[in-house]
Amino acid sequence: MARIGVFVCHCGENISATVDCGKVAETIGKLKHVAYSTDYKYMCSDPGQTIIKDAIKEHNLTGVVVSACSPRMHEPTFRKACAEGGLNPFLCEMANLREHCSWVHEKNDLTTEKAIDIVRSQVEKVKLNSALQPIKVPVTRTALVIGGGIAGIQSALDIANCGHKVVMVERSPSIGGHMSQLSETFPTLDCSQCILTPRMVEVAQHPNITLYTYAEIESVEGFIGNFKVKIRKKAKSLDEKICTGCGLCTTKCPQKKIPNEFEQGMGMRPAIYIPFPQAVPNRPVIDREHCTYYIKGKCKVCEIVCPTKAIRFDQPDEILELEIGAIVVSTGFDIKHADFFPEYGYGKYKDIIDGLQFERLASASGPTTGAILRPSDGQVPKNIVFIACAGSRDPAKGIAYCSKICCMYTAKHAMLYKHKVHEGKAHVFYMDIRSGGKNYDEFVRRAIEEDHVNYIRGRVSTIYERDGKLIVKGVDTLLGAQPVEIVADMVVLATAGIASSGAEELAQKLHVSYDSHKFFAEAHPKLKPVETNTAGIFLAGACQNPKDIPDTVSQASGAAVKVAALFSQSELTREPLVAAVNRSGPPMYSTCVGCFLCQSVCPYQAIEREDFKTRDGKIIKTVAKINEGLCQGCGTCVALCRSKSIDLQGYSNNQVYAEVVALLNEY
Amino acid sequence: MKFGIYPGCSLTGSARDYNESVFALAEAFGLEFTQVPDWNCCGATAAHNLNKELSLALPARILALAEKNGLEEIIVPCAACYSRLVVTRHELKKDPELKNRISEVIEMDYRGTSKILNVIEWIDKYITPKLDEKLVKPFNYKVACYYGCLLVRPNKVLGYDRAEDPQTMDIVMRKIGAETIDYPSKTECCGAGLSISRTDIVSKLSGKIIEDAEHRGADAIIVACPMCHSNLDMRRPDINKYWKTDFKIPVLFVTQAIGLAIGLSPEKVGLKRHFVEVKIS
Amino acid sequence: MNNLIARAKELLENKIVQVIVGYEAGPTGVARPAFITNPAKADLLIYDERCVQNLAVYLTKPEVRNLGKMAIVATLPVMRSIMMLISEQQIFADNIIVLGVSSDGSLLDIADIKVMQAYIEKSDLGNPVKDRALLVELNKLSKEERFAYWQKELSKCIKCYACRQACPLCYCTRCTVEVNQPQWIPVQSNTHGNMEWHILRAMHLAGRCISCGECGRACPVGIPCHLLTMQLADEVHNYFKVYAGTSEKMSSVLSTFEPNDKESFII
Amino acid sequence: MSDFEPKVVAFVCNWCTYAGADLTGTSRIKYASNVKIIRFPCTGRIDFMLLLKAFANGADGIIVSGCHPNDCHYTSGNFHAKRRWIMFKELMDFMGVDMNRITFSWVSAAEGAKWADVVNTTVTRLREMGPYVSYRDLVNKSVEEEVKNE
Repeated sequence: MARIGVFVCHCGENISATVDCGKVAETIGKLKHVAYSTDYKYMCSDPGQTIIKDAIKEHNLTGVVVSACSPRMHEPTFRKACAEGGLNPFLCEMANLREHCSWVHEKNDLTTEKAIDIVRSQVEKVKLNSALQPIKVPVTRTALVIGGGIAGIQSALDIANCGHKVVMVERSPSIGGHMSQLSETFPTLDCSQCILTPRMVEVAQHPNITLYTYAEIESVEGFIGNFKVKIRKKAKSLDEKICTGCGLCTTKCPQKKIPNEFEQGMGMRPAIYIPFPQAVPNRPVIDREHCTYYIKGKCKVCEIVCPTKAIRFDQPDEILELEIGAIVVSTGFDIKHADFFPEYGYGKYKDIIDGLQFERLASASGPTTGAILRPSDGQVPKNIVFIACAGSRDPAKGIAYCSKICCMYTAKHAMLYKHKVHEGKAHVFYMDIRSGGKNYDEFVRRAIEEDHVNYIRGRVSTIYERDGKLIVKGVDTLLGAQPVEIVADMVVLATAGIASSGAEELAQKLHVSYDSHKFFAEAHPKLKPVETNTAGIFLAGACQNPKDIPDTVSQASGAAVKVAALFSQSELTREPLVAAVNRSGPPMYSTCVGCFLCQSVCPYQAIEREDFKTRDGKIIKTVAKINEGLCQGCGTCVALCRSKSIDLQGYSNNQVYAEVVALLNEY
Repeated sequence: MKFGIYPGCSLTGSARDYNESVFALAEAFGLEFTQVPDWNCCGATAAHNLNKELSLALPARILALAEKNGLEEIIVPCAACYSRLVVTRHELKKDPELKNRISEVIEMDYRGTSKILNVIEWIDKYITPKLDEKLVKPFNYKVACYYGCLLVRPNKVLGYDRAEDPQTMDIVMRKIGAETIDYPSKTECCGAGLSISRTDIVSKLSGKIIEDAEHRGADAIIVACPMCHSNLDMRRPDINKYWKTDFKIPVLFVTQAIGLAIGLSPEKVGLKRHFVEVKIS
Repeated sequence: MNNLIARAKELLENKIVQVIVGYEAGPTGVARPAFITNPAKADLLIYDERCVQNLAVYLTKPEVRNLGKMAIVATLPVMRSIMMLISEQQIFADNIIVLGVSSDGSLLDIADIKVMQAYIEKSDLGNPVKDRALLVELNKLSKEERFAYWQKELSKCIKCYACRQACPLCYCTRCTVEVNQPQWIPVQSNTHGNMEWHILRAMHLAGRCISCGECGRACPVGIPCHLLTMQLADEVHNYFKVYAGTSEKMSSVLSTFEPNDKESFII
Repeated sequence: MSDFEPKVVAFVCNWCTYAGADLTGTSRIKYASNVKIIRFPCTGRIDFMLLLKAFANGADGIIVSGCHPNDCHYTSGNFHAKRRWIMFKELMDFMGVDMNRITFSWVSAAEGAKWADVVNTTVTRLREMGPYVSYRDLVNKSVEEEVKNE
């Protein structure tokens, strides 16, 4: 027999000015099953809460309706008060008399009547509430970091330094990512390698970090705290334990004409290679696609020269299965290349390069050891044009977003050029200069004022070659849209940052949503920028959208904290407002008929299959089962289920039905 | 298969050379045309500046006539006519209500079933496959392929070739033995219809196109549009006067070049009608 | 038909299947479902214009299932039902052999699901012609006239649930009408309750109905209740450009979405 | 009829429209008191049968409202709801149930003013339409039918 207590709050005069609170309490008090009904000036105050706690004990209440403000405001407050009064907190409901009644209506009888209706519907609802216990989910305290760029490195180190195990997976042969390709970094112009390589080494040596390079994610199953991840370790074709990384094989490999990925195609590498001298791990891999042995069946020069006999041509890929508690996705970004731009010659002009290629040219470890030389003939360009927003902010090219980093690195490029080629002329075409960030605008001003970089506000319509020079045709919108023509030796396009290749496939494996540009989607653009909509999977860095290094590192640390917080307890506690598929004894087991249409509506992949079997293992029936760890309680499956076999705690069919009836009928 | 041809005004007037070369090619390859009966003006550049419905009704009538006469494909050698016909088909396809209105205006049922081919599409489909066997006199010249504006733009509507640095004509020319140069002026404006009213502007713009071709060592400019041809060829004296130059580079229709390569006589493909002399070695 | 009998015999004799689900002539000459397990009895099978029932309804019935692997005489609606049942994981493609029959009664060679899919895809998937005409007529009426029409029709309903039993896709072991916590549908047969039942049924078949019309045929009091689900089948095609039962991988219209689904009534 | 006040039930999601209605309150924007709100976690949770139940229990009109497309707290509940309402609306139209009695809307947590507007427009429209006699008659008649049968 239900014994409901109703507590009507005046909220000072916020409610009582238009609603006759006394009358509400009195009318509701006459309802069947209402054991106690009262009104009070400030229900949320300490004495107010005491009234509730005392009444729970005194009247042996089985449910409480606090008729006050919005539950979005004070539901946690009153649920806590009920718990302190000895009542299960989920047996407390709120009737919203302030935001939805007293504040939006005039003072009259109708308003008070509406208030009574609202309270009554909550009384009817709370009668059907069940005492719920928070859900406990065990947590495996090992994190997986996907991608070994600066974002992944930062996250992995932060998590590992909190004392948790980390597995890092990187698909290329070395960690380091794009940052390892950069020459110098804005706005301080410190050498990228100098600040990055110590961290790469730290990752390799950290006792809590297991590093798998040349490896990819095969599949991900499970849920927060309990992921089961399969990793494919691609065959490096050598025994890493024996290999000393002497590099002799890489110098003797007869195949030397493979475009070097690390040098953005501006240099060549052999088929057995270490991507760059500071690579971590500093061990070569054989690129089977280009290796003569794998193509023609003979060669094996590397095997012959290897002093430790570490080459293993028949090494297979290896699949590892790991138990993981949380995942940080830090797969980074790619950039569009010059061939994306019809108006700039579809990539046919050698001296039109992209920003990353310029980084390699400017890098002391690059193909020109830091000299700015144009690719076509190795001459020092006397006149260089930088084009910002190449592809970005251009809906016609399908990329409406700002790539964020280009304004800054273009200023840096122009500056680096001027520092190296003093007599040279640098021009920058830009749409707007977006230099928000600590010391960023000062940096751009320095390029313009101290290094005399010629900034032209306008777009470049076309570039073509004539007599070995690049004719850059653009417009200067600050000079009344005057056409500008620059005869350049080299052009650098600050091309749009795009999602890393394979991002879509990975997102699908992780069941994480992504936007139309294949960037991973955050759970909330402002308040949950690090979380994804799949609990336990977090984002770091440019896999979410193009970001500079400081932003990437900050977010990576943010993601690490989320993981550390999750790992701070051995069990995870969740609100029990989740869906459940009913169960009964044999032979029914459940009224669920196993059509699994609910599976496709669930945004969280929370619906699993459960088989009921005979003793000899024959399947009698397969029905749906909600994974409480994943369910977020939206209830879309509940409304879809034809046989009404799924119900949602806190918003059960019975409860909402009772609410509708109670709102419309006086008793 | 019954082909239609829509000659438009220029092929029967100022671009008879073009017309002759198209028919000469067709004859050489055993292809027959039926002229769209009772055809009218495509509206060209004038109509769509004045009245949108008129600019759609004129080409729609041509297309409806083609459909009515069972012409599944019509070749439209003039790039301007081609553009108007394709744009009309596009506009009427996306707006059924407009289509009905236009059908009422032209008092004919327009369905949009006839396929519209520009001259290069036609060559690609019917000439190229048999070109090798007929090639007797490879066109051993360095050529600048000039596409002009209407053959490839608006790219979203035409969906033909690349908007910047188109390639289809280059590919055809290479097939008959020509060397095509990297030519950034391919789609620059020739001045088009300003030919009559502002010859000075045409002289300036077309002059740049010619200069670029000569500068890059081309022996000839190849075109597929009668307007481009008349501006680059007929206006040559004005151009040379404007720029104080003496450009001598000839301008050939792509059909003329192919005709020569398969051994047709210069007269047969209308070369004698040009203003700038075409010297054949 | 002889082909059908021969094929049925062969399947039973070679123990490829244990039961053939088809039609036979009843004592009064009316076609009725036949469940043939003995090859000698395969001669009883008929297929002609009398055979209109959607036999797919038996595929999910435990009594039939327990007989073992089956072959089923399948017209287009049956094939589409089979697709739906596979996509909703009620039956498995490996457990069933489809003895397809074309509209002129000849035996089709349906080797596997892919062949069946190809056959379905090239068929007319709209509602049956006579029902199309009825729908057009009803849609011409005013809202009030339609309300009155359905009230009149539905007042006849005796809640026997034959419409549900006859439908191959109403395979739930517990129907919403049997839920009494809360009592979604009034137990009694009265116009209001009948109407809610038919709304519920139509909504549960939205995007799933394959337009066989079996529900309407089964109704003992002649309510054209199939028009409700057929109207929705039309709307499903209007809005989402799909027909139900065309692929084994099909996901139901109401359990999927496209972000740019168009509607004009949400403000 | 002139002093007829329709009973309106609003089925709203917790994250957008419920919060939006909270904002209407905090902004002290006044609207008709005819409407009473039922909170759901998501529009995806709203069972079409509940709408019928509201009519059967005497509602003259209904508002169904949730997050704008792409704004769903659960990413896709509102998209599923949208499809459900498309089907429901077409079925109701076909059966002659007056869909002018149901307002479907997207009201975000920031659209306090829009919520007031949605309510007021709906209530004004329903005042003109009068009580939903035809549906209620159906229920009443059904009760009579039963009495007769018994």
